[in-house]
This record gives sequence, structure tokens and C-alpha cells, in this order.
Amino acid sequence: MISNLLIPAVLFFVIGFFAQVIRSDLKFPADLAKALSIYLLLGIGLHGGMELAKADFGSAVDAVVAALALGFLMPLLAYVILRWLGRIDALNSSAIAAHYGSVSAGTFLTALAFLEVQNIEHETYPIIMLAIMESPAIIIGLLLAKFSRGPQVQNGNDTGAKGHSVMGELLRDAFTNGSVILLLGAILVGVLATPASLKKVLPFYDGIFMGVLSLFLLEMGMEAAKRIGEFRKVGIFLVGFGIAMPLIGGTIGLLVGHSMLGFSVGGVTLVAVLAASASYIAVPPAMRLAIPEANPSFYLTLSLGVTFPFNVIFGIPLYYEMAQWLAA
Amino acid sequence: MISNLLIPAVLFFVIGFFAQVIRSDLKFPADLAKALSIYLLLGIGLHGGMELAKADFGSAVDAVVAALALGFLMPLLAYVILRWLGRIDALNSSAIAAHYGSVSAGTFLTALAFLEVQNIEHETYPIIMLAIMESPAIIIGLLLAKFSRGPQVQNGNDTGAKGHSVMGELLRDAFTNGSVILLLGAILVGVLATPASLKKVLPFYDGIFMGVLSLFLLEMGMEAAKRIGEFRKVGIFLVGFGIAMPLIGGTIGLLVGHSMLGFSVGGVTLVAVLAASASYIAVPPAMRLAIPEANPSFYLTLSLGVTFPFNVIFGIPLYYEMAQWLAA
Amino acid sequence: MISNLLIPAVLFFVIGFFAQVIRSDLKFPADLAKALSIYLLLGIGLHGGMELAKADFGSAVDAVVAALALGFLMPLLAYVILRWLGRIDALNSSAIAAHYGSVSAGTFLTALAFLEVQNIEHETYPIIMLAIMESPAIIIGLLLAKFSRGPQVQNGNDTGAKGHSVMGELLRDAFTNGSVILLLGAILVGVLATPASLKKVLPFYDGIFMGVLSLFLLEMGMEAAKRIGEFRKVGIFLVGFGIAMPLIGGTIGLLVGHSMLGFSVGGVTLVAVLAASASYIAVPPAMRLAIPEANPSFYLTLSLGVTFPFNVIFGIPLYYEMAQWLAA
Amino acid sequence: MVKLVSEKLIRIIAAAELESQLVDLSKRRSVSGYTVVDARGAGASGIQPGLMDIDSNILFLMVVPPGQFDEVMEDLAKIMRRGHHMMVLVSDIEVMRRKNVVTDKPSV
Amino acid sequence: MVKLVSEKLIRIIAAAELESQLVDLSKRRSVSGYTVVDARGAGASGIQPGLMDIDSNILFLMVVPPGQFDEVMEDLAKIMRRGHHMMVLVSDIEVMRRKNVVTDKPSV
Amino acid sequence: MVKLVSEKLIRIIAAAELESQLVDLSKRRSVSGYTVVDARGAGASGIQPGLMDIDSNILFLMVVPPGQFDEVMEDLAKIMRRGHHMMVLVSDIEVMRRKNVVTDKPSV
Ligand SMILES: Nc1ncnc2c1ncn2[C@@H]1O[C@H](COP(=O)(O)O)[C@@H](O)[C@H]1O
Ligand SMILES: Nc1ncnc2c1ncn2[C@@H]1O[C@H](COP(=O)(O)O)[C@@H](O)[C@H]1O
Ligand SMILES: Nc1ncnc2c1ncn2[C@@H]1O[C@H](COP(=O)(O)O)[C@@H](O)[C@H]1O
Ligand code: NA
Ligand code: NA
Ligand code: NA
Repeated sequence: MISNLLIPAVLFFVIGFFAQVIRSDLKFPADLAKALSIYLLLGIGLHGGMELAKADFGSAVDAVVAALALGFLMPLLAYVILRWLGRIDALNSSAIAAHYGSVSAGTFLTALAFLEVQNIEHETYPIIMLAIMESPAIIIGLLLAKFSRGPQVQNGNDTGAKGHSVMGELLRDAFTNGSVILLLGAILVGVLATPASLKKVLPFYDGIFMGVLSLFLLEMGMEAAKRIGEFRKVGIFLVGFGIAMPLIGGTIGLLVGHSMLGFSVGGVTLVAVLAASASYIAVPPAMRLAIPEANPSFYLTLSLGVTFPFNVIFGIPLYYEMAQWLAA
Repeated sequence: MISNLLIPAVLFFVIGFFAQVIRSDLKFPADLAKALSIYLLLGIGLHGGMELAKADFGSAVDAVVAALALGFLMPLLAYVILRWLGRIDALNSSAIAAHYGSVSAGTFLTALAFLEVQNIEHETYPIIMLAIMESPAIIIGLLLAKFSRGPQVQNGNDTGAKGHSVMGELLRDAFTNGSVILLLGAILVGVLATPASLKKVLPFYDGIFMGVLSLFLLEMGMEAAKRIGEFRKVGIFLVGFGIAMPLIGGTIGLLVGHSMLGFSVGGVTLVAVLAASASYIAVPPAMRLAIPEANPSFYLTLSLGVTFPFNVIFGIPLYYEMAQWLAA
Repeated sequence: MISNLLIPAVLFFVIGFFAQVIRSDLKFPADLAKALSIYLLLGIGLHGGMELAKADFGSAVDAVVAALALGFLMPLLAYVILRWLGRIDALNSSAIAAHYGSVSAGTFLTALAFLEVQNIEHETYPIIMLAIMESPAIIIGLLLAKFSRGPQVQNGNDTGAKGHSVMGELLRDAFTNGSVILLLGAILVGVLATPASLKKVLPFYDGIFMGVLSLFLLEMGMEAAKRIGEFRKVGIFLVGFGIAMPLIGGTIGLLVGHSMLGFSVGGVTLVAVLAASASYIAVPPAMRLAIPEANPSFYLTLSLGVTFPFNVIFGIPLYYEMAQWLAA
Repeated sequence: MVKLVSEKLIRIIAAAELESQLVDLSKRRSVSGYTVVDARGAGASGIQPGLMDIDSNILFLMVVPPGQFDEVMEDLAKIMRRGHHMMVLVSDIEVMRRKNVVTDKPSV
Repeated sequence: MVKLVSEKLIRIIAAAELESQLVDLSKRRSVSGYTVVDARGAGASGIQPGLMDIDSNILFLMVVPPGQFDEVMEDLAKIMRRGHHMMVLVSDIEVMRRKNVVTDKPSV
Repeated sequence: MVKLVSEKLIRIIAAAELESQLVDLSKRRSVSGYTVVDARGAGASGIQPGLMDIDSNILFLMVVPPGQFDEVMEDLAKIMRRGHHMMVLVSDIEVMRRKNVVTDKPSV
């Protein structure tokens, strides 16, 4: 864990967090924060696409299947825990659960930085898994919500202003989310563009990537700490869930990465991070639109204020150690 | 054309366009978009200035004369087509025509990327032409509008709030436009600064340039697609004009580049792009202030929604092939 | 001075200034401007931290002591001049004085660029001094204001809405200012992070640094020129003060750097810049909160509109020449 | 003196995700246009610091003539009934539009 | 027709530095929320071009029921009396909130 | 209770290019200040997505005492008569300014 804390990205996260906790007047320009997100998604996608172009087809299919399985099963597991253990109402449970089926790109990138700084090799399929996991999670969230609303509400409420099915529209939203488009689009560019032309853009998307990531984590630290004030509203059970769920997910991810995919220690660590982390990109807007009755304060606090910092500080080095232990 | 489509910049343009067409919720932060424009103008200007410093004076003068000629003649040609063929009213015709006398920096840069990726040599004078062509186009637009308003309106309306001539003020605006200042300023820096000091700033203005350009084209793709909804308002004649005019301009540019300037295939392609493209930088604000009666929806839709995508996808590779054919 | 004017950073400053003076419609996106500030503070801090990690402890302590001395004494000197020579009221004098105890990061970075372009060696302690000088200046400003308000006001006004001491809260603000956190935080990262992990972020924080700085100075040129309109409001004495004070401060800084710290010509120049420049980062917000009765137009015009341009254009080469003369 | 027309100003504070629905609404109801400003804030549904697309608000402005007012409000209520958090502020306003000051026919 | 409730809209134009004090005020007085928009401008205390944290303004919006109005205004006056430059604009407003259109109990 | 003064709030929605003309107008008519917010939108003159300088709107706010109101409106009408698209919204407003709450002479 010490080595993790000595990466600039993680240190910057701590500084951002700290600045907010001591109520510094440090401000992060909104459009810079949004620009960093766009850049990182494009950078990771491009990288993934270039790797995919030289990837082995069979292994890629395996990774996609694993991603779909994780994306569908993790939210169901989360839902059961929230409903039966936490007695959280059905709609809030659905919305929160969906987040845990998906992935936090920031956590994933921090894990990449963690591995790269230590020169630990890793497979690149997890990048493709990252792109795939948003959509199933959203679909499960929608189905859970539909299921909990019951049949009569469907008739009254399920037709949008334009007259056609709201469910269809929401599904469409799940696949046309801006972040998913950026990620898939950049993967496509990485696959299609000629190597000579890619080389021209890499100083931007690759050369300065790790530095930009560290700036992004400064902002995420502030963002996480801002959510602490909401802990009381969210309640102790949910905060605890935000720590327990990544541990459960991480363990499942380790097993999937090791046994099902047969990845190296680095690759297993990344799969664990995929399973352990909670989306703050594509799932929240989808849930806001699809389950407006759920309180965004709950799922955003859990995803950004609890699970994200937990994974960045404690989770990543822990999953890595467990991956080493599995491999031994 | 295939090779053109495999450049990241063009692929990103397509992705941005596509995202908007499928109504993705992808958002591009406003200040990032504006920052990219500033950066690209400074980068291209700096590059141009450094080349100008070692340029041959005679050839530079030739290029400037050609740029002025294109800047003055293209709008006149466009005006005649709009008025007599399209029966568009005089003020809207003036405003639209002015755009075609000027240049789209984004199209020009995409053409540069297109050439560089294929290692095609090109003269650097077109960069200087780019900086020069905004102002004449604006002046012609002003004169056309003045002419179409007739003499009596001049007396009643042509005096600004401060009492002095509105015409003079508008001319001043044409030369003090922010983008023109950035471009000319950066050229000046490229010419004046010591080589040692320029070397320090090149990793930023040159090293990551092509990558930043690709991000900019993602935004321009979204921007172009947003304008499609205005096609009905603009009408079929104008949409057709937005495709025909670059073809006419491109042909004229090819001839100017080949016969008058004697450029290589790469250089001729760039001159064709200068003539074929329509400004979305300095001319629109000048027209909004100078011909407020004209509908911005017309000229912005044509420039950003029709001519820009046409040139990026079809025009550039076409002009290049024609340049090769001319050279052969 | 000529060599100074041929650095891109300074040339860009002149262009930004000029654009504003001729009333160009050039706009600088707000969030880009703020992003540049954040980036530059992190970059300079990281650089400073990495140097500090290999620094000699004794010399570092000397530099810190010198910084504290300058930070405390310069505002007192400024206050005396403003009160007795300029007959400026006590609260405005306190607020203005505090700015001159602190440092302009932009001026400091321009001086760094000036030295680096000419391959002039310099000590790195001044970077640490930069981080330290904001806080003492703020404290002196607070004390001067407290002193001029007199005792009875303290009772009536000195308790904040939350009931505890306003003075304590303001002091807290002085140390938790966002820029101070960024600078100190980045220094910490530079000291703590492993060399291997720092190497990954340097292409961003170091490789493109000088280019980003030049873009920042473009904005600062606009910012400075915008303040010229306020000169009449500010009055001739204060405008003169904004030029005289950096000359006085620069001289003091030269002596401190040369005699007390024994720095090289490059290092002495930097200390002179520290003493000569006026804060536009941490001190203005602190003064706005602590001395709301003072007119921000006064201190911002002096810091951004007078002293900053004076130092960038004339001050830096002048202090450098004086440092050479001292060394000879 | 210039002629002013009485209209209704409808201001909607909502999560940024709702922007496209509000634009659609304005088109469906043939409102002459709309204006959007980026915002941040806090309320019952938590803090919206405005740093990411997922935690930003917008301030959406529509000026509508009295005749269109009821149907627009009904549409907004419908969105709220689906569960969406938003705040709708209504005020009376006097508007100066181009068509009321320009005597000759505008070209657009 | 939808039900509208009469409330007060308090708009504060101030230097960005005052944002946290205004947020604190809204919490202390249990206002249901607030909305902030970045702004620039000029006035007696100089130009605020909005390019740096130190020269930016904000537009701070609070909708308060008539019962809370006086105490919030008194707090704002207190800040002003400490010397702070700000402009407070008050207007009457009709508000449509979720609780007035949603009949069944909302889940949050 | 704090003292409020009745004034007029003039809000102008216009293309960003008009900002400098509006600033000039406010200076010429000695308005005490102005506030600007970046905006996007759509209307008869097309969409203004706000991504480039050429397709952005602004929301320009001026608070004017009743005495200055007519001349400012007349100037705005003049700009409109030159053909410029803008929307001018006027409302009555109660203002709390520093000079009304601070008893002792402010230092600026
Ligand atoms: N009393 C209020 N005054 C101003 N804005 C508010 C108020 N309450 C809520 N808001 C805004 O409306 C958004 C959604 O509110 P809520 O549904 O209460 O979470 C918040 O993020 C605020 O921007
Ligand atoms: N008459 C006005 N109309 C609109 N905004 C104003 C007016 N006067 C001042 N402001 C705003 O309030 C801020 C502070 O004003 P002042 O205290 O006069 O410097 C300015 O920066 C403007 O944004
Ligand atoms: N009904 C409306 N409500 C709110 N804003 C409007 C309305 N109509 C126009 N606007 C704004 O005014 C700008 C110019 O309008 P127009 O002149 O109709 O193109 C648009 O870009 C919108 O931001
Ligand atoms: Na997960
Ligand atoms: Na052209
Ligand atoms: Na100083």
C-alpha cells in the first residue's frame, strides 16, 4: 500500500481530498474537470483499440463474455444485499445496484498507473471489458426498477411525451451515453486508423496521459470529499455497503480474472478493479432519467464519496496483493 | 478518400457527427471547445512564422497577392450565384458570400494532417495566406451590404451611437477580430523569437498538435451535426450551394496554386482547400455585427453544417487527387 | 531587455496586451484561464519538490528565513509609503501593502523562462520561497487592518456569524488558500513520489510547461490591459507606487539574494523578482474577505495592471543586469 | 417610448440530464426559443457541484406568451410527476422584442 | 391546472470569494437549497472579468418561503455591514415544486 | 428590517458579439454596473450551442433606477432597429445595496 501512496496520481487525490476537508477555497474549473474526463476516455480507448487490433480473437471473446457476466451479475448481487440486508426501498436499491455492475474509469486508470510505475505486465483485454460493462449494468438497473414498480404503473407512466415506449427510450440512452460513445469511438479509431497516423496523435493521447490523470485525480479527491457531508443523509448501512461491496466485487473479479480468463497478476488485478469499482460516468445519468424517484444523493455519495476513495487508497494495492497470492 | 478516412482527426469528426445524429447525450464543455480553437490558431501561426522567417521574399509576396485575389473574388462570385441563381435577398447573400471568401482553419488543418500522415511535402506559404484571407472577405461583405442597402439608408442608419461612422468601426472590427490577432500574433512570435526560446515552447505547440486537432474535430463533428436540424429552414438551394461552392472554389484554388504560384502537389492541395472552405471564425461575428438583418442561421448552417463536413470527408482527398492530376 | 522581449512568453504577453488595447474582440475562456493557473502552480511545485528532495538542508532553511523576512518586511515598508507619502486611508493601504509582501507566480515563471532560454544557471530554493511568501504577507495585512480599525470595532464586528473569532478564521483562510495548497501539495508530491512514478508525469508537467506558460501570459496581457481603464480611478500616486515599489523591492531582493543567501546571478535575479512582484493569487481573495472595506479596484489594478506588466517587460532584464553587476 | 409586451418567464432549475427533454418540450409546444445557463447548487437530491456531467445543473429559461403558458406548465408538471427533481419559477415580465421596435418587415 | 406557490426569489451578485459564506448562510437558515451561476461584470469595486478566481463574480439564487425571508435578508445585510460589496435583488415569484404536483409520497 | 429600494431589472439575451456594445451603452448611460453570464439557446436566428465564440449567447443584466430606465430602453431599441436579434426582459425588483445598510460612510 505504501508504494501505491507514492504514485503522483494517488498523492494528488489525497491533496484534493485534504484541501476540501480543511475547507480550502481551492476551486476546480467545471469545464476543465469535464475536459479531463473526455481526454482520459479517449486516451484509454485509443490505447485499447490499438491493442485490440493486434489481439487474439479467442481471448478477446472470453474477456467480453466475462465482462457481460460481471455486468449482469454484480448488480443483482448488490440489489439482493441492499433489499434484504439493508431494507432499502426497491427503487433506490435498483439505482444503487446498477452502479456496482459498472466500472469507475478513474479507479481503473489509477490501477493502470499503479501497475505501470512498478513495471508489472498486464493484459489489455480489461480495457475492452471497461467499455462493455456500462451497458449491461444499466439494463439490469432498468429491469429491476420496472420489476419493482409493478405492472399497473407501467400503463400509467411508461409512455413518454412522444407517445412511444419510455423503456425503449431508456435502453437507447444506455447505449448512446456520451462516455460509452467516446470510449467505443476511440477504440474504433485505435483499430481502424493507420499506424503512421496514430503515431502523430500519440504524443497527446499517450505522452502526457499519466500527468493528466494525476490532475484528474486531484479533482476527484475534491469531489469525493465534498460528498462526506452527505454521509449522515445516506446512513451508516449504505456507507458500509460502499466499502463491503468493492471487497466482494474485487474477490469475484479476482476469481474471474484468474480462473476463467487465466490472466497474469497484472491482468487479474485489473479485472478485480473492474468488478470492485462503481460507475460515476454512464450509470448515474441513466439512473437519473430512468429511476427519477431514486435519490441521486444516495448513489452519487456511494460511488464518488465512499467506493472511489476506498478503491484508490486501499483497494488497488489489496487486490494486487491478493492477485499475487492467487498466482503463487 | 479511404486513406483520408483512416486519419484519427477525420475519424473523430465522424464519431462526433455520429454521436449527435443518434442523439447521444455527449456534451463538449464550451470552454474546452474555445480553448482548442485558440490553441490551434496559435500553433498554426507559430509554425507559419517560423517558416516565414526562412522564406523567400518573392514567393511570399506572390502568395499574399494570390490570397488577396481569392479573398476579394470568391465572395463576389458567391454573391452573384446566390442573387441571380438562388434569388436570395441581398443582405443574406452578402453575409453568406463573405464566408466563402475566407477560410476554415479546421479544414485547412485537417488537410495538413492528411498530407503529413502520407509524408507529402507542401509549401508553407498557404499558412500565411490563411491569415490574410479573413479580412478581404469581410471588406467585400461590408461593401456588398452597403451597396444593397442603398444610399438613403446610409444617412439614417450609418452613424453609430458614438457619432462616428459605423462603416469605419466595422472595418476596424474586421482587422481586430480575435482570431486574426491570434494568427498574426503567433506568426509574429514565430518570426521574432529566438530559435532557442522557440524550441522550449514547441513540445506544447507542435508535439501535441495533431492530437489536439483530433479532439477539436470531434467537437466540430458534433457542431456540424447539430446544424442538420436547420437544413429545412435554410432550404434546398442553399444546402446545394454549400456543396457546389467548395467545388467551384476548390477548382479555382487548384488553378491558382498550380499555374499562378507553381506549388507542388501538396501546396496546390492546400491552396484549393483555402479557396474551397468557408470561414467559421472571423467572418461570422463580423457579419453578425455588420449585417444584423441577415439570418445567422443561414450562414452558420452553410459554413459549419454543409461545407465543413463536405470538405473534411470528400473535398480534401478530391482536391488532392485533382492536384496530382494537374501535376501529371 | 531586447533578449527578454524575444522570448515567446513575453511576446505573447505583449500580443494579449495589444489585442485588448486596440479593443479586439479576442476572448479568453474563463475556465481555460483558471486551468492554466492550476497547471502552472502544480508544475512549478512539482519541480520545486523534486529539487528540494536533493537539496542541502542548511541552505533550504536560510532560504525559508529570507522568504519569511521579505514576506513580513515588504508589506510594512509598502504600508509606510502608502500612508505617509500617499496619504492613502489605512484600510486600503493595508490591503495594497499585503500584495507587495507576496509574489506573482506569473512574473516568477517568466523570469525562469528568461534565465532558461539563455542557459543561465540558478538555485532552486527561490521556488520554495515562492510557496512560503504568500502567508506572512496576508498575516501582516490582517494585523495592519486590525490595528487601523482600532479596539472598539473589534468588539462589535470581530465575531463571525458562527460566533467564533473572525480573526482566527481569516488566518485560517490565509493558510488554506487554494493556490497555497496547490503549490505546497505539488512540492510534497515532488518530494515524496518515487522517481520512477514522477518520470511518468513529467511529460505533462515539465515537457509542455514553457508552452503553456506562454499561453498563460497571453491571457495575463489581456488581463493587464483591461485594468488600464481603471488608472484614472486609482490615481497617479498609486500608479507611480506600482512602478516604484517593484524597484525598491527588487533592490532589496538583490541584496538579500546576494549578501544573505550568497546565490549565483540567476538565483539572485529570482530573489529580486520575488521581492519585486505583487501577488495576484492568494493575497487578493484574502484581502477581499478580511478587509472588505478596501476597494479591490485599487489593489487589483496595481498588482495586475501596473506592477505585473512593469516587471515582465522592464523589471526582469533590469534585475538580471543588476545581479550581474553585483556579482562582478 | 418603446413598446413592451407582457409575457411569462418560466425558469427551470434541473439536473443537466434533463436539458434535452426541456428542449423537446419547447419545440413540441412551439415556444419561440429558449436559453440555457450552466449552474451548480444543492437541494433535497444532494449537492450538484457542477464538475462532472453527472452532477451539474442547468437554468433553463423560456419566455412564453400568456396563451401558451398553461400547456407548457402542464408538460413540466408531467415531467415532475414521473419523479424528476426540478424547480419551476414563474414570473410576469415585460418583453421588448425586435418585431415591436422594427417597423419595416425584417428579412428573416 | 398546476398549483403554484408564492415565494421570494433572492438573487445575490457578489465576488466569487463570498460563495462559501452564502452557502453557509443558506444552511444555517435551513433554506431548502441554492443555485449558483458563474458571472462577470463591473461596478463600483472595479471590473470583474472572470478570468481568475480573484476577479470572478457569482450569481447566487435562493428561493425562500415568505416566512424565512426576513431572517435571510437580515443575515445578508450583516455581511454587507462588514463591508462586503454585493447586490441583493428580491422579487416575488410563483413556484412549482415536486411536492405540489406529485400526489403520492415521493420516496426521498 | 432592511431597507429595499425599487428598481428595474433589465435582462438582455443576445449573441456574445454584442457584449461590448452593451457594456458601452451601460457606461454611456452611467449605469452603476452590469453583470454578464454565458448562455446558449435557440430562437428565430438559429441554434446557439455555445461551443464557439461565434455561436454563443450572453445574459446581460443591468439594474437601473426608474429615472434611468427610459433612456436605457431607448438605446436598446436603437440597437434592435439596426437589425440585431436580442430579447429584452424587464421586471420590477427590490434591491438591497450596500449604501442602504451601511450607516457610516464607506471608504470607497
Ligand atoms: N430553495 C432553493 N433555492 C434555489 N435553488 C434551489 C432551491 N432548492 C433547490 N434548488 C436547486 O434545485 C436543484 C434541485 O433541487 P432538489 O430537487 O431540492 O435537490 C438543486 O441542485 C438546486 O440547484
Ligand atoms: N447596476 C448594476 N446592474 C447589474 N449588476 C451590477 C450593477 N452594479 C453592480 N453590479 C454587479 O455587482 C458586482 C459588484 O458591484 P460593485 O459593488 O458596485 O462593484 C459587479 O461586479 C457587477 O457584477
Ligand atoms: N422564447 C424564448 N425564451 C427564452 N429565450 C429565448 C426565446 N426566444 C429566443 N431566446 C433567446 O434569444 C436568442 C436569440 O433569439 P432569436 O433572435 O429568436 O434567434 C436565442 O438564441 C435564445 O437564447
Ligand atoms: Na463494478
Ligand atoms: Na474560401
Ligand atoms: Na513581493
